[in-house]
Amino acid sequence: MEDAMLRLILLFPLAGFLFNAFLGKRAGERVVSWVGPASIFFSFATGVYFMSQLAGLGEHGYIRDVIFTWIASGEVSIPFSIVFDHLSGWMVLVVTGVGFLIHVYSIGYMHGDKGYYRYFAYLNLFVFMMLVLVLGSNLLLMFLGWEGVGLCSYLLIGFWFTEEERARAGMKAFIVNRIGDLGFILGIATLLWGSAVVSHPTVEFSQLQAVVPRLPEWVVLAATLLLFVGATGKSAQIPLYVWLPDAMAGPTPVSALIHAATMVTAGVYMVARMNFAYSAAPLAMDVVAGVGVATAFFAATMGLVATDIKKVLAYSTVSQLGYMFVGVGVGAYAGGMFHLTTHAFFKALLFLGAGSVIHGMSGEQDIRKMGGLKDKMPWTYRVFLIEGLALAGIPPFAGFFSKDEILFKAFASGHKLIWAVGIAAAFMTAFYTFRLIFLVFYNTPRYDESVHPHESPPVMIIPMAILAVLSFIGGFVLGFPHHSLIEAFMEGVFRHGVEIHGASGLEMGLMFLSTIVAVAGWAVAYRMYVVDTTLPEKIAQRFKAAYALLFNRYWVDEIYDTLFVKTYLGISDGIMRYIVDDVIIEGFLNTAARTSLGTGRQLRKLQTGDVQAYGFAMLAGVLLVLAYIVWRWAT
Amino acid sequence: MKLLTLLIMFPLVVSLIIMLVPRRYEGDVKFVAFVAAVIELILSLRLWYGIPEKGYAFVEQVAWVPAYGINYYLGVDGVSILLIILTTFLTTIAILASFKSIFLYEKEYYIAFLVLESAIIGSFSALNLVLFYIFWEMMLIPMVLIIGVWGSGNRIYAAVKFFLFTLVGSLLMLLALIYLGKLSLAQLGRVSFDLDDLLRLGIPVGVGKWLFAAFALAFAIKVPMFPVHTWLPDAHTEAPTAGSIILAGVLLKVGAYGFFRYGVPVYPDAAGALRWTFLILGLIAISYGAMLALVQKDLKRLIAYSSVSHMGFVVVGLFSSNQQAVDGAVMQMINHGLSTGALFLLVGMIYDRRHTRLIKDFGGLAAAIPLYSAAFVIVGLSSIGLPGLNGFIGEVLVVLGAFREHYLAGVFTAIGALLAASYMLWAIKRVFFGPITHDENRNLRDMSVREWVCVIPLIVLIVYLGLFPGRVLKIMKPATKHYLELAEFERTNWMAEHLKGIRFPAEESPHEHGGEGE
Amino acid sequence: MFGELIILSAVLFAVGAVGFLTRRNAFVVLMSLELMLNAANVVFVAASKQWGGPEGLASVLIVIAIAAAEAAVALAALLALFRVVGTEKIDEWRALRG
Amino acid sequence: MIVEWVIRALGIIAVLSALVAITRRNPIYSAVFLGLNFLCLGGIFTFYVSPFVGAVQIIVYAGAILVLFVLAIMILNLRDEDLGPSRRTVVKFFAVIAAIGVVWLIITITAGFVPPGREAGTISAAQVGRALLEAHVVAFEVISVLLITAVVGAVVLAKKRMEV
Repeated sequence: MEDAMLRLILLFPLAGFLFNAFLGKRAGERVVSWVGPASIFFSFATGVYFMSQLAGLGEHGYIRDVIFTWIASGEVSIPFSIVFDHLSGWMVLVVTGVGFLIHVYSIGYMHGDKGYYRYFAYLNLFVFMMLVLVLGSNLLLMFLGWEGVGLCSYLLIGFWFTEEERARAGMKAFIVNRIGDLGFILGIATLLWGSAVVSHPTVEFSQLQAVVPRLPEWVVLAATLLLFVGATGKSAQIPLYVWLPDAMAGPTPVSALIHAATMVTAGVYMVARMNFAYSAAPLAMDVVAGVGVATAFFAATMGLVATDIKKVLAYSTVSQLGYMFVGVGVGAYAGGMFHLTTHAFFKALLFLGAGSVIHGMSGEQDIRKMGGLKDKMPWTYRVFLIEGLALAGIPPFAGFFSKDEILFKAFASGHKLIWAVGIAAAFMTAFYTFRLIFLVFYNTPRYDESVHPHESPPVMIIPMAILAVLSFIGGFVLGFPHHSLIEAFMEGVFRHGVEIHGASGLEMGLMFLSTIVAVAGWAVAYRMYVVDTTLPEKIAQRFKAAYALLFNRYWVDEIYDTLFVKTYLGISDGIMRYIVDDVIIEGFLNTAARTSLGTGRQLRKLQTGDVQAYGFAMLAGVLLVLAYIVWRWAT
Repeated sequence: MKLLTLLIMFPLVVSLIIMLVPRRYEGDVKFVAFVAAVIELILSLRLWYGIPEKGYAFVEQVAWVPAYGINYYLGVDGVSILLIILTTFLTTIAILASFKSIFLYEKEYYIAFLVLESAIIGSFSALNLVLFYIFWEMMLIPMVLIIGVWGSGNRIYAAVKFFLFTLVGSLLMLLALIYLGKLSLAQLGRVSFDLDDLLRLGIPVGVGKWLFAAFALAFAIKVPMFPVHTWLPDAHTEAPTAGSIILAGVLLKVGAYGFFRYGVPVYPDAAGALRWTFLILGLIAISYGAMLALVQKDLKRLIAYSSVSHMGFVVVGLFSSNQQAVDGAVMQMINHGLSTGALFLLVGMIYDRRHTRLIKDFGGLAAAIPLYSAAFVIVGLSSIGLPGLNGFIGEVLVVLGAFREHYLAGVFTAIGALLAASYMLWAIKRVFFGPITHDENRNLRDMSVREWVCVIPLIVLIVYLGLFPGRVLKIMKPATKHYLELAEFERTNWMAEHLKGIRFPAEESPHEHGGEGE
Repeated sequence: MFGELIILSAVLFAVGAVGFLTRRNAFVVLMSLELMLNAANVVFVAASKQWGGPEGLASVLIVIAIAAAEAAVALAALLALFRVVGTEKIDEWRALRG
Repeated sequence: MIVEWVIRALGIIAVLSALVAITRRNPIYSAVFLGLNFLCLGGIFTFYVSPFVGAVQIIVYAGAILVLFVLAIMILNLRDEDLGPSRRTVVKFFAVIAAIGVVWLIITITAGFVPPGREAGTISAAQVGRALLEAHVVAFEVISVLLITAVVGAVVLAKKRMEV
C-alpha cells in the first residue's frame, strides 16, 4: 500500500534537528527542550497511526513510500524509498518510544550544559538516521542510516570534545564502525552483482527475497557473512566490540539511547531483516550464533570485575547483544527481536538509573567510591532494582521471558553447546547485576564528605518510572510462551524462518532451570557484597592471575593497539620517510639532476684556453674525415 | 552565438583590461576579476540546458591550419559540461578567497587566474587533439607562476618540480601526437587531428601500445597516479590558497579527462591490454595516498596525499569495464573538486590567521572557533565518503563497479574508503578536539562574512549532491555510455562465469517485478 | 702538372699546420696561417687551369682579399693583447679558459 | 717544357722557404723567408695560368701583408725567442704526425685523378674581371664590406686606450 504520509516519520526528527542546529543557540534552552522531544513524540504518534493501519493489512501487509530515485547509473537504480511493515514498524515504535523517554530524561540531565542545543540537534539527527536505517527499503539506504548512526555516535561520544579522552573515544568508535562497514558494503556488492546475474541488479529487500533462493550457496554465504562483519562492527560483537566500553565517555542518556537501546541493535535488526538470506545459508547462521554466544560469555566475564558503573553496563550490553545474535542465529528471529525490545527497555533504564546516580553523585562513576545510596536516592534505587531483576532474568520480569525464549529455542533447535554457554553467561549476568546493585546502594557509604548525593529531579524520574513499568509488564505481555504476541505479529515477515517446536514440558523445565541459575547468581552476589564484604578481596588474592586477566579486559585493547594501530602507523611512517617518497621516487629524481650537473662540470675542463690545442683538435678532425673518405673509397 | 569561444575568450579579454589598469588602482582589480568570474559562471550555466543526447553540443569548427589538420574545433558533452561548470564555480570562489591574502603584484595574480580559467575551459571543450595540447600547455604557465610567485616557503623548488614533471609528460605526448599525424596521413590520406577522425584510425596494436603509453604518462602525471605523484604534495604545500583550490579542484581533473576523451577511446585495444596495470596502479594509489596522508605533519600535505588517494578512485573507475564504475569516476571527479577545494579553502583561512599549517600548532579549535570547525568537519566527512554527503556517491559507485570487475579490486577500493576515515578523523581530532594547547588559538576570530560566502555554496552543493545526485548522473549518462562503447574493454564479470555452470535451486515463481524503482 | 701542384699545396698546408701548432710566438703562428691560406690558393689556381674557367682565379682573388683583412685585424688584436698581457707567447693567453 | 721545370723549381724553393720560415727563432727572419715563399708562389701562378693573378699575389701578399707583419714585429721589437719548455715536444710530435698524415691522405685521394675538360691556356685578366664583376658580383660586394669592417676593426683594436 502506497502512502506518502509515511515520510512524516522521518521528517519530524529531521525538522527537529534542523531547528535545533541552526536556531537552537538563539532560541535558548527552554524552546530547545520542547522542540527536541516533541519532534520524536510526533514521529512516535505517526508510527502508532501507521501501526494501526498495518494491523488491517494482514500478515504480509506493508506500507511503502518511494520519495525519489537516489542513485541511478546504468542498469542499477536505487530508490530512496521507505517500507513500514511488521518488523520495521515494531522497530520504529521501539526507537521512537524509548527515544522520546530518553529525550525527556536528557532535559534534566543536560540542564545548564553550554552545548545544550547542539546535544539535542545531534540526538534528533540520530533518531532520524536510525529511522532511515530501519525504514529503508534497500540495503544501500540501510547503509546510509548505518553510517549516519555511526556519525551521530561519533559526535555524541565526543560531545564534551574539550577532553582528550572523550575525543579519542569518539574517533575510535567511528573508525571501528567503519571497519565493520567495509564488510557491509562488500556484502551489498556481492548481493547486487549476484542478483544481476540471476535477474537484474537490485538490493531491494522485496526483490532480494525472490532472488536469493535462486543464488548458489557460496554467494549467499559470502554476502551474509560480510553483512555480519558489518553487524559485529555496529553491534559490538567479538572482534569489533572494543569501541563500546570507551563509548561510555559520552553523556549517559546518549549511552542509554545509542549504546543500549537503538544503534547497537541495528546489527540484530539487519540479520532479522535479511532472515531469508541467513536461513538460506545455515553455516552463516551457525557463525552468527557462535559469535553471539562467545561474545555473551566473554563480555560477561569482563563485567564481573569492572569498577566503573557505566563500564559494567557496557559489558552487560555487549553480552546481551550476544544473546540476541544467538536468538537470530538459531533461527528464532522473533525471539531475538523480543529480547531486543525488552533489552531496550531495561538496559536503557539501567543507564538512566546510572545517569541519575552519577548526576546525584555530581560526576562520580567509580562504584568502589559509592555505597549506601538506598535511602539517599529512594526512587532511583527502586527503579534500579526493577531493571536489575529484569536484566538478571528473574521471573516475572521481562528479561526472564526473552532470555529464556532464546535459550529454549537454542536448546530445542539442537544447539546444546550454545545453550550451555548461554546458561553460564546468564549466571554471570545475574551475579554482576546484583554486585552492582549491592555495591552502589547497600552497606556503608564509601564516598567522602564533600559529596552529598541527592535525588534526581522528577523530569528524570518519570521517564525512568515508565520504562520500569514497561520492563516489568513487557515480559509476559509480549512474549508469554506459546502465545507470544510478538511471534504472531512478526509471523508474516519471518515466514522463511526455521520452525522450532519443543515439547512444552521441556520448555517448562528449562524455564525453571534458568530461574534457579538467576537466583543462584543473586545469592552469591548477596553473600559476597552484603554479608561478608571482605570475600571479594580474598577471592581476588587467590585467583590473582585470573583476576588480573579479567580486570585488564584480557589486554584486548592493548593487543589491538600494538597489533593494528602501531603497525599501520609504523608502515605508513616507514613508507613516508624511508622507502618510497624520499628514497625511491625523490632519490631517482635527485640522482638524475646530480648526474647531469656532474657531467656538465667535467666537460668544462675541456676548454683549456690554449688556442693551439683547439687548432690541433680541428686538424685531428680533418684527419679523421679524410681517413674515413679513404677507407670508404678504398673498399 | 558561439558560447564556447565566448567562454574561452571572455577571461582573456578581461585580463587584457586588467593589464591596462595603472598600478595606483591595483587595489580594486580584485573586484573586476571577481565580477568577471561571476559572469563567466553565469555563462557556463547556460551550458546546462544544452546537454546533447548523443555526441557533442555547442560545436564550433573553423579551419585554423588546414595543411596539418589543426582546426579550431570545440564541442562539449555531458562530462565536459559538468567539469566546465566546476571550473568556473571554483575559480569564482578562489578569486573571492584571495581578497585578503594576496597583496603583492595583485594585478598579475588575477590575470594569471583568468588566463588559467580560460585555458582549462579550452582544454575541456577542445575536440581537436592539437588544440587540446595547446590548451594543455597553456594551463601550465599561469599555474607555475601562481605557485612560484605567490607561494610560500621553497616555492621555487615546488614550481620548477611541477613544471618539469608536467612538461616531460606532455613532450612525450607531443611525440606520440606527431606519429599519430603520420598515421592519419597514411590511413586517411590527409593529416587530421579531429577527434572523430582519430577514432576512425586503425592503429596497429604494437605501436598503439607505445603511443598510448606516451599519452597515458602525460595524463598520469597530471592525475597524479602512483609513481609520478611526488610533485603534488610540494606543489600544494607551497601554492597559495586559491592556487591550491584550482590545482586540486580542477587541474587534476584535466588529467583524468585526458584519459576519458583522448586516452582510452583513441587507443581502445592498447588501453584494453594495459587496463589491468592501470587498475592496479589506481588501487595502489588509493591505499598509498591514504597511508601517507596519515603520517603527514602539515595539513596541506595531508590533503594533497588524500587527493592522490581520491584520484586513485577515479583511475580505477575509468579503467573498469562497467557503467557504474565510469559514472562513479566522473562523479568522484566532481565531488573531489568540491570537497578538496573546500578543504584547501578552509586550511587557507587558518593559515591566514596563524601563518602555520602544522597540525601540532593547532588543538582544540572547536572551542575557539566553533562555526569554522563545524564547516571543516562537514567538508572533512564529505571527503572521506560519509553516506548522505557527496563523496559517498562517487565512492560507492566505484566500489560497486570495481567489485563487478574483480572482487579483489572491490575489496581494495573499499579498504581505501576505510583508510580515508582513519587519517581524516585523526587529523580532525588533533586539530579541533581536545584541550586548547597553544594560547594563540584561544582568541582566533571566527569566519568573516566574505569567508562564509566562499564556504556556504560549497557546503550546500556537498549536501545537495549527496542526497540528490540523480540530476548530475543523468547528465553524464550519454557521455559515459559513449566512452564505454569506444573503450571496448572486454566485459569481465567474474561472478557470471562462476554462476554459469551451477543449476539454481528450485525455480521460484517468476519474482513479482513490482513497480519498484522509478 | 695538376697532380704535382696538388702535392705542393698539401705539403705547404702541412708545413703551415706544423708552424701553427708548435710555435709559441704569435707572429709565427699568424704567418703559418698565411701559409695555409696560400696552399689553398695553389689548389684554386691548379683547378682553374684544368677546368679552364676564370672562376678559380676569381676565388683566389677573393681569398687574398680575405687573407689581407684577416691579417690586419689579427695583427691589431695582437698589438692590443701584447699591451694588456705583456707577452706575445700564445700559450700565456689563457684568459678564456672554461 | 721549360715552364714545367721552372714551376717545379719554384715549388721546391717555396716549400724550403716555408720550412725555414717556421723554424727561425727570430720572427724577422721568418718574415723574410715567408716573403720569399710568397714570391715563389707568385711566380708559379704567372707561369702556370695567369700572370695577372701572379702579380696580384706578389703585390698584395708579399707587398702588403708581409710589410704589415714586419711593421708589427718592429713595433714590438721582440728579442730572440727561447724555444720554450720541453712540454711542447709532445704536442710538436703529434702535430707533425698529424700534418704528415693529412699530406699522405690528400695525395692518396687525388692520386691519378685527372679532371675532365680540356686544359686552358693562360687566362687573361679580362676573363677574370668579367667572372668577378658579372657572374659573382655579390661575392665582390661582400668582400668590399668585409674589407671596410676589417679596417675599422683594426683601427679600433690597435688604438691606445684613450679615455673617451
